[in-house]
This record gives sequence, structure tokens and C-alpha cells, in this order.
Amino acid sequence: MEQTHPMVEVTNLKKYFKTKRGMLHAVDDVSFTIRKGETLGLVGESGCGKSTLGRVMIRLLEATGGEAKFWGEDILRYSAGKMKDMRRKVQIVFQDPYSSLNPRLSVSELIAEPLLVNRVYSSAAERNRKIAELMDTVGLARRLMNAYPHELDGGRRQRIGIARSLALSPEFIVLDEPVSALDVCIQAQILNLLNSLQKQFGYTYVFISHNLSVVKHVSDRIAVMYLGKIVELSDYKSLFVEPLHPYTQALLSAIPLPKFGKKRDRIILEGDVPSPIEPPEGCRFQGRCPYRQDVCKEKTPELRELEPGRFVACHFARTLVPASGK
Amino acid sequence: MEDKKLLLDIQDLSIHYVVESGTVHAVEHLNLSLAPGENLGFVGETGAGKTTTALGIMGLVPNPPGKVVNGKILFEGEDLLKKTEEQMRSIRGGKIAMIFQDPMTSLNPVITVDKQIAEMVLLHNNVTEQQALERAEEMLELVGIKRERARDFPHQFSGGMKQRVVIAIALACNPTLLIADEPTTALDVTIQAQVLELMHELRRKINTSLIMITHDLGIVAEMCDKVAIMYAGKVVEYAPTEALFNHPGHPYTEGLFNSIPDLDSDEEELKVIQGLMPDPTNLPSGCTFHPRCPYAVEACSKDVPPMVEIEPGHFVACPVRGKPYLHLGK
Amino acid sequence: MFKYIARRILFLLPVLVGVSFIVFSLLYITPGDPARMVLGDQATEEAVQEFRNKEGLNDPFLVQYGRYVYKAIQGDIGRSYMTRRPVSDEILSAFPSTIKLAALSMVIAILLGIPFGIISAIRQYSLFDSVTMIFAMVGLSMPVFWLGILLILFFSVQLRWLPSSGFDSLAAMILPSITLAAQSVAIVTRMTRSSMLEVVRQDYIRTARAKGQKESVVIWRHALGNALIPVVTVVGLQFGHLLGGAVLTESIFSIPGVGRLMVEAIKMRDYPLVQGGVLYIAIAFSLVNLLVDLVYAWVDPRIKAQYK
Amino acid sequence: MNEHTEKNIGQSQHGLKEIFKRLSRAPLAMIGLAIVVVLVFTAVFAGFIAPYGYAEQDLMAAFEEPSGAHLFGTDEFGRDIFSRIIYGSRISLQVGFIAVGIAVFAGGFLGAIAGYYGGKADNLIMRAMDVLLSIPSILLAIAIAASLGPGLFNLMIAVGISSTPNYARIVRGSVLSIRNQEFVEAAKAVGSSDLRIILKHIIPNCLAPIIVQATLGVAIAILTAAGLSFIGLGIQPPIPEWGAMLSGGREYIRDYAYMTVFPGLAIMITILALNFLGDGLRDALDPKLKR
Repeated sequence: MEQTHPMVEVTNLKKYFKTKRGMLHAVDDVSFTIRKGETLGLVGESGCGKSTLGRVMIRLLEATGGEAKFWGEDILRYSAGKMKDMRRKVQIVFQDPYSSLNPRLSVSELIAEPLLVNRVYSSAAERNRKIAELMDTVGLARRLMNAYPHELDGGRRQRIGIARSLALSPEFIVLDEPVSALDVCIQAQILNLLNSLQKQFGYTYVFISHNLSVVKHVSDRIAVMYLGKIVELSDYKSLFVEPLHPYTQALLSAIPLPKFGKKRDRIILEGDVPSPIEPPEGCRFQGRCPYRQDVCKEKTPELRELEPGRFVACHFARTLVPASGK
Repeated sequence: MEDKKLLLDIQDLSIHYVVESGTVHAVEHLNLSLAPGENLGFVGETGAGKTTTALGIMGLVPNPPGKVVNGKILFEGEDLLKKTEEQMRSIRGGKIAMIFQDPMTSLNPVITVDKQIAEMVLLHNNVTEQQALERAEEMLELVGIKRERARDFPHQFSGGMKQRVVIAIALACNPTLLIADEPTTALDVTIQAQVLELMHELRRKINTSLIMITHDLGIVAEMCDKVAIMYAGKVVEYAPTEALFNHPGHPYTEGLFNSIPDLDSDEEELKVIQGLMPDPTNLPSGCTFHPRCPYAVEACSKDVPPMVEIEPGHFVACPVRGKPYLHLGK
Repeated sequence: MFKYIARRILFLLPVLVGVSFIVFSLLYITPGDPARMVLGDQATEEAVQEFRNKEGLNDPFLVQYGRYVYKAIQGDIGRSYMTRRPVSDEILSAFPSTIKLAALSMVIAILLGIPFGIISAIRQYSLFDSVTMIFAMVGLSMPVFWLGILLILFFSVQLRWLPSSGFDSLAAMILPSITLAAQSVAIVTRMTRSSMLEVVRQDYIRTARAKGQKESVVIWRHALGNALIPVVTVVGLQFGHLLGGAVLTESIFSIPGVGRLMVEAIKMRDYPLVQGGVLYIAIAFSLVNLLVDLVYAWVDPRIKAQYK
Repeated sequence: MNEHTEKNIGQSQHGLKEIFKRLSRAPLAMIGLAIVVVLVFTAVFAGFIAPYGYAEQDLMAAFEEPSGAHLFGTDEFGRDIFSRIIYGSRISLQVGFIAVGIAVFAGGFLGAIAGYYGGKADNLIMRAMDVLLSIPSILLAIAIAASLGPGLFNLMIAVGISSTPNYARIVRGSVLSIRNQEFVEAAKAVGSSDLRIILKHIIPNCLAPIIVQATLGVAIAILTAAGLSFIGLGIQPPIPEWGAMLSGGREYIRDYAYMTVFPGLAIMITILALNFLGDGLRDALDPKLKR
């Protein structure tokens, strides 16, 4: 295998939003790469910027700064025409299976939309064949072709969203919390579907979620976000076995395990996540970190490769000492 | 379910909603009991009827369209369904308190939080307003909110803090039974950890029984002594937590466990339950789970399965699989 | 809070500039030569030209507008063609009656609309609710001018209980204020009802019930405070509606207010007076809106907090 | 929540049929609709229905009480009031529909631009609308009508402009809320152009509130127009406008009350019907009830 070049290279990506109270740093100087065929998990709590990151990197939102290279080319600088071609290769599945489908279109119209927009087929018959094929692929009964989204449950709606994203035979798909709105049984069905699709077609995924066990289940590597920054990035195993960043440690310890008598030592964080508006210098996590030192307030820790393949943004990773005083 | 002295004993409860498209059988012939001091996990997916059951206990099923059509809810030996509205009012909040799912909308936006807590105190205790407000501040401190914030409005608190206020309201009168309806579902996982920790601590201090409604088996493992699994309006399995987690009996319970990705091991594929929740206006005959059940036999579609005690205290409503199962082997 | 008030007052300025611009533009495009209107048909062409030059009527549009604003700030918005008196004097002398009429109607709308709306909502689908809602719909659909005539017909002509014109005694005020208030009563009732129904479905109402609170307290203490917040806005908007409706009401009941003045002016083609009336009423309405915004901030802590 | 039985999936109609089905469950709305249909029919075929011409004078028969010959009696010139009311429906409906058409078109255009593009365009347009809204709408209509002079066309323009800001606001609001829905993002993600997004995804989804507002708006427009005619700013005689007829009858109110009763009744029934229909439509189109 000669996978020297990663398929996706994101460098110093930034997205700020103007608000009444100042600049909101939703994504703040984020860099990572994704190899072909792998799944990169993106976890973090609400407001950490993970969904924004997913949208900015495929240019559904315009970035404030940085690069997002796909196959070596920065799509953030593409012209509108070139970007339109690019859209066929880069797709997204949304979180909310209710609001992500136009309520006035039927199932077949929804799936046909990308084909129509890009004029993939010239004849309606060919297009309909493709729609039927896509419905088979995602496990939607063909009799639902003329159904409307409001008649269907969340799981089937999400299958429509997936079929739509597959219509243009993309190579890269951002999955933005695709199972968060679903009950566990349906969630499991969708996870299996995504998994088998990847095996069958070799898709590359970015899987965004706040649910750690789901992310762990689907991902090859995982990036943990906190307040617009990636604080830790590594293969899923190391991350779960031996988290390096204090935030990752707290996050993992906070998951209630569905096993009897297996309780871990829980790290309870103080307080709430601070506001991402005009964040101060220094480590974003230092206000809640049980290991904080003086330097954490002054210097922003860079995401550094502590060991091959293991990145962490903490001045004291592996040398954490509980903060004195409190 | 033998009767020691039960705190709560629900017998054959049915609650229906009459809507345009038919009658929703939200709760159907439900049996459930709780001994004093116990913590019961009440688990099921969306639409299983967990919240409706809770509202039924509180006497707060919205009517119309909802109606309790059958059954008894014995609380400390007395049937709540036979109580007058006035008697219910003194039980509500005083003896049975409830925490609702969404802290963002559970508090009145135009009243300061101390007054919202004090209201509860005033209703169930013979105190002056001043004393009630004093108690409110104590409660705030107890749930980890500084006294200085007593006169703030709800919108000035974050989601986790609001849920603390909601908990303070619920516990202000030392209820005998606390019903918590998905108290952490709307919260982030680190905030959930804070709130669960708090509830853990307070339960010890206040010594109340708890019904924890949740869809998260992890929370049950952590918080509860007993578990009831609900499917399509019925309790299908009822067991001590340990028994349920170590050898779940009902095929649905088994399916639930299999649907959750395991943090400790790698599995390629999840063993899922096929199909969808049944339409609540048109439930399947016999065992409501039979259309999705991998073990179903012909009888399942005809007879409603009774609860069978497969080991002491472990009840399963499935005659086919009503024996210890091999979750162990996994 | 002070910051909020300051902001709201600052918002008023562009609105006033805009209103004056509209009013002036409308005056400008009105057919007919103002000079002729003032001087009369017999005036010579030279006299007209001289008047035009003197009054700056030959200047470009924007220059004339600038002058209009400059004068308006000093309270001079032209002279009436009919009476030759300053428009401001004419309007200000008529203004109290109009305000009195609108305010009286507003009070009626609030006193009837809010309670009826609340009771209707609490007893949704009851007979009371149905009857109230049908009456509200009829009230909403009743043309002000027709209602006025019917009331005169019945109470003045047939029963001879109340006077059919004037506004100087309490008895004389009754019919006009009822006439003008009818639509607003209907609107406030409907709004209060739907707002109550919305609020009663909220989670915090369930929380209050779960505390064991009495239903009446739940409604009065928890639901009402929240339900009235959007009603405040509607009441504010109704005031503008009432000021507009006053034009018709006044002309039916011969009340010496701005409205009747404007209707007379329309008949006499006394355009400065018509547009002056519009300007003054718009200013009054804007001030009322300002007041409503302040009340709004006062009742809703979420708004207050934004400007702390 | 899915409260639909599996079998019925794909059977539900979308669009007009579905809306009509839901509307048909509201009796008042159906009565409203029936009246509106009758009115439109009357307006179109006024020439066949009316027993007399609207300007046909018969001074010998002036001030006749309602009778078999003159259903609603005659006015001071002996004109048949029933016929004039029949013809009047033409004027009122014309003014109502065209004025609202103007307002929906202008307001919809401005609102859509403000909502979709946001920023400076939004600011400019909405501040201008605020200015218009700060003049009570009937006064604005009076001011415009006074400047433009009397006449049917001018009346429609005056009423249309005075209600434009309402539509601008409503359209902007719904465009804003729809623009932020994920399905618009999804359309962008598959490469749809702005135009396609607006035409196919945004506009069809904001039609509901516009239709409701337009129905209620026709009622308001008819009322406003009648009001303007009542004070002598609208339609000029002998054209039979209901408001003007009312105004004319006022002088004779003590002796010939029927002259004011019938035109007023005509206005009220029309408005009532439109309001019932609009209310019913609001419920039928409410997406909250749909789920």
C-alpha cells in the first residue's frame, strides 16, 4: 500500500462568527489529516464547534481562515464552478432527520434532487432506476417511493438522507450526528448500514457525535474537541485505553457504562463550559482542569505529536500533577 | 411480586390517549411495584409509555386527550386514582415529587428561582414566606448553587444549573418518592456526570425512593437497584439490576443491550432488533414484541404472555425465552 | 435598563425622519399647485409665480424636503388652505379629543379583551368559549363606520338614550368609544386566548402542577404572567389601529378631533392639513410604541437582562 | 412521532387536496369558503343576477321600503339597492384581491430579499418597512389616496401599499426560519444554485403563512377600501361601492334605516366569511398540527 498522501489535509482552519457580544470562535485553528477509506471520529460536547468544523471543511460555510485540501487541492479557494463539481465527491448527512428533508418533496423526489441538480441522467427512466437502486442500498422499501417524510419514522428518514448523500457516488462523507436523534435500536440499525456501506464502497467518513461509545464503534481515529480546538487526536484504541488530555480523561470517565458493578473513578469537572466568545489566551480548558498550572493561563498549548500518531494539546500530558490549592 | 410493605404498587394500569387517528394505547395493563428506599430504573425507548406512567402516578395525565382507563395505583397502600383532586394536590410535591426532562423549559421564565422553590415549600409546610425563602436558599446551596444567585431568573443559568434548580424544587419538601424523567438527557455528558453525582448524594441525605426514567442503561447500572423494561406500554421485564444486566430474560431486553456499542470490546456489527416500534394505535395481538422477535413461535401472536418469575425477583413476560440467557457468553 | 431606553429613543429618530419623508413626498406629488390653492383661482399668473419663489416651491425636491424638516422641527408644517392658520395649531387643538377617544377605547379593549380571552382559554371548547369566539369574529369583521351607524340608530334614534354626536359629556363618549373599541376588543380577546393556550402547554406549567399547586394559582400566577407578554405587543399595535379608526369614528359621531378635521380637509382638498394629521398621529403612535417596548422589557426579565 | 399506520404510508396527499380535506373538518371555514365562492360568482355574473342596472334611476320610486319589486328597497334616486349591492361585490372583490395582490407581490419580493440575503439589504428594507408600519395603515392609505386622487385604481394602490409591510415581515420571517433549516443546507451540499434553492425549497415552504395572511388581508383591504370610500376618498358615484353607499345612506338614517343596513350587512358578511376561511386555513396549514 502506498498511501503517502492523506486524502484530506486540514490546516489552521478557522471559523469565527460575529455576534453582538464579540467574535465567537467556533473553530479556532484546527489541523488534521484523513486517510482514504478511514473514519475520523469528531467528539465533543455541545458548542465545541464539531458541527461547524464539519461544515466549514466541505465549504457549506465559508471559513475565516486556513486550508482544507482534498487530494492536494485547497477547495476553500475553488471558484464557484469548480466547487460545484467538487460537491459530487464530498457529501454530508445531517443530524436532524426531520428538518433535513424538505417536507414538500416525496421520497423519490428527495433522492432525485442531487441527480437533477447535477444533470447526471438525461432520461427519467434511468434516473428512476438509480433511485430504486439507492433505496435498495440503504434498505428503504421501494413501496415508500411516493411517501412523504412526515409519514416516516426517524430511522427511515435518516435512510433517505443517506441515500441522497450517496446519489452522486461521493468519496468523502461528513456524517453530522447521524444517529443522535434516534432511539438505540434504530441507531444500531443505521450504524450497521453506514458500516456496511463503507465496506462496500470504500467511503471515507468524518463521523461527528457527542456519543463516545458510538464514535468509538465507528471510528479508526478520533479527534476530541473542546471550545473550538482539537485537544487530542489519536487512534481509537489508545484514546480509550489511555487518554492523555485531562479533558478526554474526564469525558471518558463521565460515560455511564451499561454494565453492572463496573464503575470507574469518575472525574467530575467543575462548572460549565465557558463561552466561546472572545476566549482568553492560554489553554481553553484551564478553568476546569484539575491539573492546571500557571503556564496554562498564559500559553496556548499546541497540538503536538507526543508519540507517533498520538496528538495532544496539553503542556503537561503524561506529566500531570494535580493542581495545588484547590 | 410478593408484597412486603410496598411503597408503590401499580396494578393493571392502562392509560389511553384519544387522538384523530385512533386510540393510542400509551400504557397497557402495566404492573409495577417499588419497596420503600428502593431505586427503580424505568427503561424503554421513545413512545414506550414511561412518561405517561409517571404522569399517571402524579395524576397529571393531560385530560383530554389522555385518560386512565383501568387499574390501580397504590401508594402507601392507598389508591391514588380514588383520591380527590385536593388530596392529590397535597401528595403531589409533598410526598411524590417529579423532575422533568428538559430543564430549559421546566422553570417559569418570569419568576426568580428562589420564589419557585419557596412556592413548593409554602404549599406543603406551615411556614411564613420568609421562612420558605430561607429554605429555598438552603436548597440552592444543597444542590451546589450559591445563595447570591437566589434572586436570578432561570434564563441566567446554564442547562445543568437549571436542572439543579429543578432538583432543588423537587426535593424541597423531602418527598417519599422522587420520579426523575430523563433528568440528564438534555445535558452534555460531563454535566450529566455532575447532576448524577448530585442526585446520588442527595438521595442518601434525604432518603427518598427513586423512579429513574431513562433510555440509558448505563445510568441504570449506576443509579438503580431494580429495573423495569418497558415496551409498547407494558413492563416486559422486571428484575434486580444485577440479574438484568448479567442475564437479561426478555428478547427485547437482550436486543437493547446488543444495540449499544460496547466501549470495552470491538464489534464489527451490532446485533440489532429488526423492524420498528409498533403503531400505538394499532398494537399487535398477543405479545406486542412478537413481530420483531427472533424467538417468536406461533402462540406469541395469540396469547398475551404473563409475567413469569424465572429466578427470585426476576420477572419476564416471555414464555419462550423466560429463562436465564447467555449475555454471559458475550 | 437606562441603556435600553436610550437605545429605543435613538431608534425613534430614523423612523421620524422616514415618516416625515413619506408625508412630504405625498404632499409633493399631490396634484394641483399649492400656490393656486392658497391664492385662489382669481390670482394672476405673476402673483402665483411670486408666491412660488417666495415659498421656495421651485427648488429641487430634496431642498424643499430639507426646508420642510427644518421647519417641522420648529413646529411649522405649513398652513391650512382652508383656514390659513398653521396646520400645527389646527391639529393640536383637535388632538386631545382624538387621544381621549383612542385611550378610552384602549381601556375598554383591555378590560374586556383580556378577561374574556383568559376565561375562553381556560374553558377551551366550552359554550362560553364558542360564543366568545364567534362574537370576537363578528367584532373583527364589523366595519367601524357601520357599527357606529347601527349604534346611533338603536340607542339614539330608537331608544333615545344616548346622544348621537359630540364628545363633551360622559354619555356622549359611550357610543363612540364602544364603536372604536369593538375591533380591538375582538383582537385582544383572540390574542389573549391563543397566548394563554400556548402557555398552558408549556413545561413550567406542568412543573407548577407537579408541586401540588392549585389550578387557579397555576393559571393566575404562572400562566398569566407569561401569556400577557405577547399581549402587550398587540395592545401597543392596537393603539395605532385605534388612532387610525378614530378618523372614521370621529366623522360618524361629529367629534371635533384630528380625524374629523382630516376628513373635512380631504373634502376641501386641504392637503397640508391631511398630511399634517398623518404626521402627528404617526408621531403619537411611535411614542406609544416606545412606551410599549419599555413595558415589554419591564415584564420580561429576558429582555431586561440583555441590556444590564 | 409516527402515528400513521404502516399501510397508509404513501397514501396521504400533499398539497391542495390534503389541505382541503383538513379544511373540510372545520364547519365555519367551509361556510366562509361557500360564501366567498358565492360572492365571486355574484361578482362575475352581476349583470345577470341584478334585476336593475346599478345607475338606473327612477325618481318616482325613490325611498321605497324593501318589497317584492325592490328586495332591499331603493335609494334617494330610486336606484335598486339590491342591484347596487350585487354590482358592489365586483368593486369590493376587485379592490380586495388586487390590492392584496400588489401587497403580496411587493411585500413578498422585499421580504424574500431581506430574509435570504440578510445583512445590509435586510437592514435597509426592514427599516423602511418599520417607517411604513409606524403610520397606522388606514391613515397611510388615506394619505396615499388623498395624494393620488379618487378612483378605483388609486384606491387599490393606496390599500396595497399600506399593507405591503405586513407581507414583507411575514415573508422575511418565514424565509429566515426556513433558510436555517438543514434541508436548505442539504440542497447547497448537492450543488443547487441559489435560484433553485429559493424557488424549489424556500418558497413552497413559506406559502402557508402567506396564503393565510392574504386571505385575512383581502378582508382587511375590503374594509379599508370601504372606509376610504365612506369618507369620500375612494370610488366616486355613481359606481356602487358598499362603503360609499353606506355613507350616502347616513343622511337618511332617521327615516330610511334600510339604506345603511344592507350595504353594511354585505360588507360584514364578506369580511366574516373571509375571516372564517383564513382562520380555518391557518389551522389546516399549521405544521404543528401535522406531526
